[in-house]
Amino acid sequence: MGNTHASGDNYINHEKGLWSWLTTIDHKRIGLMYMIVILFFFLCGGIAAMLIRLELFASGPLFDGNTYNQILTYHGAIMVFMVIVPGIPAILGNFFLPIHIGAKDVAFPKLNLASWYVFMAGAILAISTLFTTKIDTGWTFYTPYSIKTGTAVVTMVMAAFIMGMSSILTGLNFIVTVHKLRAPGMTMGRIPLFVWAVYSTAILQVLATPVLGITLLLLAMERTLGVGIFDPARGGDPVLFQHFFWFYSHPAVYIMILPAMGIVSEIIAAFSRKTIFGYTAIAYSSLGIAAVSFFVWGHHMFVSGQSEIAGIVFSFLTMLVGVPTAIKMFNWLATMYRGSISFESPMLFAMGFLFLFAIGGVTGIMLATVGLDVHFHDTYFVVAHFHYVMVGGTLMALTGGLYYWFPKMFGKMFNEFWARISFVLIFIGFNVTFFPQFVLGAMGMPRRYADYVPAYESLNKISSIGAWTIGVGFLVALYVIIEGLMSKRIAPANPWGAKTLEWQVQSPPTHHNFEVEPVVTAGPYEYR
Amino acid sequence: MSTVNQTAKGEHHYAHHFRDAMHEFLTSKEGIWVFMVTEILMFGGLFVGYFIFHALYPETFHEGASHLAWKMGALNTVVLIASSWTMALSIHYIQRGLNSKATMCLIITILCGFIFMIVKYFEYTSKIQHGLLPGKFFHYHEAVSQQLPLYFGFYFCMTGLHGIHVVLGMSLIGWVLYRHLKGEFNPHYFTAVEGVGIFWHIVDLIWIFLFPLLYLVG
Amino acid sequence: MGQNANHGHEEHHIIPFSILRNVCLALLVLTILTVFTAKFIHLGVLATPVAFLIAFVKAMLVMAYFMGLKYEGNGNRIIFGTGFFFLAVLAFFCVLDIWTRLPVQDIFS
Amino acid sequence: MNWFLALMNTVAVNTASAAGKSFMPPVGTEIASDVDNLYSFLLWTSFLGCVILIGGMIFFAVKYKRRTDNDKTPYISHNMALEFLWSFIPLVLFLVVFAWGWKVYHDMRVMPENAFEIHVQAKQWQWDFMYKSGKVSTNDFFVPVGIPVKLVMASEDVLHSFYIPSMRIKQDVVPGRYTTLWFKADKTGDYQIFCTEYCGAAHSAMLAKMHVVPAPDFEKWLQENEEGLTLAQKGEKLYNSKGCIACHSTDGSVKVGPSWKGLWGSTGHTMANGKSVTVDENYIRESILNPNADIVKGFSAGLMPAQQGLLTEDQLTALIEYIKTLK
Repeated sequence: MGNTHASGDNYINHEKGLWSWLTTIDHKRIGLMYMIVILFFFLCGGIAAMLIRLELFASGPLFDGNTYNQILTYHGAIMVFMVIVPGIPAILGNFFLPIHIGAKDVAFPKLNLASWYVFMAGAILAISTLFTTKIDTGWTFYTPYSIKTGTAVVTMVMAAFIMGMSSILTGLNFIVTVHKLRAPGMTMGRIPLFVWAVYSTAILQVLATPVLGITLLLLAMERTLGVGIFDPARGGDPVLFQHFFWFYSHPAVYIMILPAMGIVSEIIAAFSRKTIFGYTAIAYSSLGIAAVSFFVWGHHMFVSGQSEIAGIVFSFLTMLVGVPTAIKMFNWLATMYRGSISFESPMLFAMGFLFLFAIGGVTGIMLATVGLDVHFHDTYFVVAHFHYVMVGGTLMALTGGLYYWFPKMFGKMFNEFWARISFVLIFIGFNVTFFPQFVLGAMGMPRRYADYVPAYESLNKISSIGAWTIGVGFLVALYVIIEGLMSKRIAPANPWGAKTLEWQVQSPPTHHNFEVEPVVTAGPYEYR
Repeated sequence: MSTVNQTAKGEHHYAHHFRDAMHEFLTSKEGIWVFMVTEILMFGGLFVGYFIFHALYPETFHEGASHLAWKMGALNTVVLIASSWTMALSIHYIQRGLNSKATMCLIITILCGFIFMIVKYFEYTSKIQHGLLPGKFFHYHEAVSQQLPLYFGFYFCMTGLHGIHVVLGMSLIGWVLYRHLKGEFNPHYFTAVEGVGIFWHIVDLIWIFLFPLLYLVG
Repeated sequence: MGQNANHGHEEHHIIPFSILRNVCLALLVLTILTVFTAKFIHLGVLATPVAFLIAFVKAMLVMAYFMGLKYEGNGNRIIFGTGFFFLAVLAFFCVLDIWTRLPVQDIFS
Repeated sequence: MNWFLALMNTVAVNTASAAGKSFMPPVGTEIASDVDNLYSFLLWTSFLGCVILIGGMIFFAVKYKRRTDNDKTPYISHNMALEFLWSFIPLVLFLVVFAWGWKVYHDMRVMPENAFEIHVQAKQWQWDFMYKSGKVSTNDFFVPVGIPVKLVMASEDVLHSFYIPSMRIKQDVVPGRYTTLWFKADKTGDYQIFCTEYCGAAHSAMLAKMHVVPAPDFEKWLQENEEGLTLAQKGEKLYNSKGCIACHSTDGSVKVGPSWKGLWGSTGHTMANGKSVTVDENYIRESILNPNADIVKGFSAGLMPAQQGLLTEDQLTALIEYIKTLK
């Protein structure tokens, strides 16, 4: 394995000045650049979430319907396209995927930088709609409402298209990197599970995003030329739009969750000081989830007017995707069995992930059950379910991952006490927010409602209070990161005693990651 | 910026994170192929829509096809096939070190692209004159089928997106030609030509399907 | 995947001129054939499948020789094939839905 | 399969009464009980699943807490038998759930013969119910108890979705085609109807009430006409039936449009273009017939459809009389 040289030179001080960052092709620096902008967009999306909960705190209107719809659209669009989809792959994937496989960089470093600029272009275009007519379609852009509404749909759709291109280029880079740049001895059976997860995600990004691209282009054409493919007034079919949209957007939820599962695999092995149980099963279940995710999108459309047969087929296939997910859950548990478990904040977040993802998973099975989903579809039950997966899963893992790798990325230690406080606030706040929403959904409260009938009021009040607790929790997490950056607590090369390659090099890593090309002779979790 | 390794001969150069020039070549080529997958899926979405609406409104698509100038379409097919051939030949000549022949091939490829776009221009202007336009701009008065605007929606979206790719491809070939004239390519290093070539063949490949589906069977 | 080492000393394969020329000629002949079958023979319902079949053969020729997939390793063939496979998935399920919806006459009792 | 489903049903019915149904709205039809049984089965198995996963995690976390920094952990890479079990058992369970869900869904989707057919027309933001007798009712949906009712639904503008929580049924209403739904109400009473497909500014106000009434009362309602009402009462009916209710409140709260409470006679009503008007008959008339000519400050143009040609003079008068009563 690679040697640790405690030289003063690292990727952060290798070159100096803003310009050296804006023109960098170092994957680690690009990862940090993504981190800065994605955390900023997360703040924007979070503010929208707080406003939504403010409106729903009490029955009766606070904002008018249009304003509320715009807030909810920005919350969805920002969180999906600008935070959760790029989040883990672009920040942690960029930073650690090459190091994990013993490479000096990704396959196409300049393309990697270009992806960042493309992403920024799309993101700025998306934000620019805030200063024009805004947008009120929901992040799903369902036709024909998105064709008829008088808001900046074309701009937003083009922004999503451009960010999609960035996503494709990142995915392409990772696929080729994993195929071609592994260090000698680093076989596919020895790459860390985080790499397997990001690799599966990359495949999804490359295969699914182009279809979103053409769908959004057609929607833009629909508004400018009235092409008619998705417009019933011109002989088109709005349900076909939903098919095209979910062909991307269902795999996209795995784009969001698979990398989170990768982080959890790393953290659980490291903090249990034990080799991962069922490496092969976890690795192939990532690929399996990725593949099967293309066959199940119709479960978003059980009551959309698609045929009964299609609904049943999609329900069946969706059940199949539950199996690899269950496999992962059991494998993580088995890894903890007879381990030597310590509870630093990354592990707390990983365990929080297991807790919340278990609930998100079982409610997913309820929603996949076609007869039951008829009642739950488009109610708060769905809202609660996907927040359990997207926030309870992805964001918990992202926060845990940032803590886990913080010493490696910056060479400093964060404040463990406040990190634990952030976990407690986020975890408790999360359950207080979203568990009542399951009940609201079962009671029949529809989603995307600016106002609700008084019967739903008390649970909504609880939910809003929980949401503000999460908000405080994430602000504390932000404080932990900033305080850690300013602090003088120097991190050792391997503070957690983990075994993967990134911990064998100095913190922070040098410009070229490895002084000598590492030669790999064993698997990634050799805790013997 | 990236450090570029220079070997003793000074002709193989490759970025620092690759083992050798061949490693870089194969890696780049795989990147191109992955990118081509995204092209297939993007155009594929349009084709899926085309098939569905063709099956729903067969008369519309038949009527629509009868308005297209199939002879021009056929001419463009021949032009693109020829250009694909010259593109493949340019790589063949660079690999054999026949640089001036390769230059000729690249120039002919770009010219074919121009011919294609000129023919397209005449086709488009004739459609526009007759009011055979997509959706809300459609104002052709002798339309039999009610969904004819939808057909022309498909026609303009599919050929339009393809046309954008032709222009993109021509610019890329222009860039490759410029580098070639500067003498950057040799039998051991021609990655950019190979990649742009694969892109250009994809453009040809898509037209091979567009032509019969839009112009002939309808 | 998995071909990460030891391709150091391979040489680039040069596709012979004659093969490229013959493929080009074949493509032109097939273009004439597709025009001929569509415009001068009345195939009726078979028209679309025949045109599509000819286009498919042409596409295979372009992919194999011009794009050089015939001379590539399996890796890139699998990558490119994956694209077509998932396109087929998209088409299959969209068609499955639309073709199994209730016809309008069955909606009204 | 059937005997198995029957068994599962018995299990579920027994557990359901305990806690499972607690969150679901009151049951209004037979299928709703089937849905609830499936739901309680899933709720209990899910609960069990979570206990195994989360409980196992907490148990391991406590039991295998790090003792010293030099703890040795065993090297266990995999165990085929275990891995097979925890793949296979969930798979079987998922397939059972799938089959059960399929059966319930199938019962929902198979339209009974000779059901009573009602047309539902959705538009931004109201529900019109059209009966074969020619009667049209807006946002008030009368159905007879105990008789299967089939809805044939269409939309005039964008997607909507017709949802009656108590019947556990929901179906998108798609412009350009018809979608269908059926149910048989078992109990008389009033039930909430929601629109559950996002449809714009007043999506959350696109509500309707279903009134399940005994068959004779239903027949009477079908024949009933509007004689014997005061002008203002007629106006109030129009307020509901023409969809004014979606955007204009009568209690002073601000929705998509200005509230009607205290509107009548108010002076100094400020317009977007800065001018100020007094609310009288002519102003209201103009605002209804040609709403975009003058927009009240703070509201958006283009949202209210012009009613020119859609309201008779009688109806206009009735509406104005109704507004006069809203002090």
